[in-house]
Amino acid sequence: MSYQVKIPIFEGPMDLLLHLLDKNEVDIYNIPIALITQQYLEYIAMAQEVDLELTSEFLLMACTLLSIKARMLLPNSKAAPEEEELKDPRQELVDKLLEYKLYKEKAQAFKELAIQQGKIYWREVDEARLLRMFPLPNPVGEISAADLFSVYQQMLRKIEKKGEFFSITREEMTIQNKIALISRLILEKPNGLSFTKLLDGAKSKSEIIVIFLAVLELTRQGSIVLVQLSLFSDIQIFLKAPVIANEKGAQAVEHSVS
Amino acid sequence: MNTLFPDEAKSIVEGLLFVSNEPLTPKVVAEILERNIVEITAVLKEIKADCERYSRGFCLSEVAGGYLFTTRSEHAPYIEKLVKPRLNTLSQAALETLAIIAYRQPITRSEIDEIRGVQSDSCLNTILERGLIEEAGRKEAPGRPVLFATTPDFLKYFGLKSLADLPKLNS
Amino acid sequence: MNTLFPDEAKSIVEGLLFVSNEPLTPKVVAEILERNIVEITAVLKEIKADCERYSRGFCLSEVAGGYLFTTRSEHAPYIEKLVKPRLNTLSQAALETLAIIAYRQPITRSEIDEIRGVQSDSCLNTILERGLIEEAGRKEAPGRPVLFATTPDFLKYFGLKSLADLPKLNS
Repeated sequence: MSYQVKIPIFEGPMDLLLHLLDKNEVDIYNIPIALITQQYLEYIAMAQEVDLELTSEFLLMACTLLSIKARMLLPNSKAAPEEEELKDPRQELVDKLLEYKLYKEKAQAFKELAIQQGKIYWREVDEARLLRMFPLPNPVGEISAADLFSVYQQMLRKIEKKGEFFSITREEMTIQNKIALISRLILEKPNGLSFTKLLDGAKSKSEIIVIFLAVLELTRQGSIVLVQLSLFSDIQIFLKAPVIANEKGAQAVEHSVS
Repeated sequence: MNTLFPDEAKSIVEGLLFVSNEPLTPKVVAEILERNIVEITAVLKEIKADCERYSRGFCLSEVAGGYLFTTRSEHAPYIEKLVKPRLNTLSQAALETLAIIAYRQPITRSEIDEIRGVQSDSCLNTILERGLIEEAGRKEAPGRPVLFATTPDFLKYFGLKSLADLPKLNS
Repeated sequence: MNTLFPDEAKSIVEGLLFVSNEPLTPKVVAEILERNIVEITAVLKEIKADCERYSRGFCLSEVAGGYLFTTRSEHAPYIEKLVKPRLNTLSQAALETLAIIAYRQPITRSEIDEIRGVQSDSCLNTILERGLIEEAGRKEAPGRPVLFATTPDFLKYFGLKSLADLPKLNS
């Protein structure tokens, strides 16, 4: 499917939030949380509509915004004015946004420096000519075959590490991939897949949220049923209808990650 | 060697700068000429002034703690007809990551992620591979995470004399 | 471009000579500046005279029909002190490139780049110039890329009888 809709791409949730604050010309110290949350969620919905899968951090921030909004709605009747200010549920977010904004601006300053410096060239020293002027008995000096070997080993290790990193971000951290994973596991467990066990494998808070959202999405699609036999007992997941795994979504992610 | 005339010293220093593609520190030059650093620094300043006075085709830039002959930015359109233009291909994300490291070094990956609100692994790899940052020991914290710091090439890339020369943070 | 003042033209030509490692012909310079060869030759002669008049650290030599900035032979003892330590070792990047070639030979440039994650052109030049590697035919693949392998001198410098003597993985 080729959507021609162009939506802006953001570096992350902080970048998106700063854009929204800027667009609405609002004071960062007094964020209209309801408005910003609404626009934030609209962006996410729009991104999903054009198959632009967002990283889990965007969803984590959506949860944070909703939670701040909820806390803002609670009446804080007894709090004294000074405490009230201390207890502003937005404070932590504001601090983080201010810090991020600072470095984002510095990144811009660096970009300008790099452009300036990019117009400056230095001599590439002609090593061959120097070697002809000052011939050496051994141009590798003190370097031994053992050094060569250890450098080679280090490189092989680095490549392995990089491989691990890609497998984590590419395969595990998107809702579409979690849907695919759950639908595979559920076929293996016709008698019910334990929700707790499903979360056990998660390596980070973000991953738990992505799994959770994947389960919600499958429920919404009517593909699975959640059953809890008694209060506080484990939730079991059962297959209800064939899972509609959106392959396109999964592919879009690979592009956005790399 | 202690009988060098001032002009002779200047000529030799120019020759040394000419065969160096990394910034030369006054200390290294002083050792080679067997003179003291104060004298050598004066000679370097004079060469720098000469380049301006005679509007030479190159200037002496103070970068990454040393001195380096470089072309003039206003000549870039001509120079680029002769040499392959350098590309400034750092992404916004890589620049953000680099800015955080520059001002907060040494810093761990998770501290960077915390500030940016997203994972920075691939940006970190990019700038590590370009030699703009390097590992700088480990933090005395659970898991002993790797600390990152900027390199002299970082200063050269952005044309900075030293870290004290970074654009000021007005927080 | 035809409104360049004489001093400006001189400065630009100096800049071009400065970044060039090959002799520059008046023709090439004339094309870059969009001026005629006679004018440019006069500018080159003037730069050459300047180098002598101000006893600069380098001079403009006429070689192979072109002009090239070169160091002064009387400065050789000082230049040697600066460059010997540099020539007598390999940078980390060059060492990495050499290690890959030693263990994976024969190998193409793009295969090396793939392993290192960065372009290796300048490292390849360094170790080629030092006689540590050489071209070893072409790979039967699209574009028929050049293959690189280590030289007999490589074995000599590292004190190895044959490639089989290289330290092995899991040994």
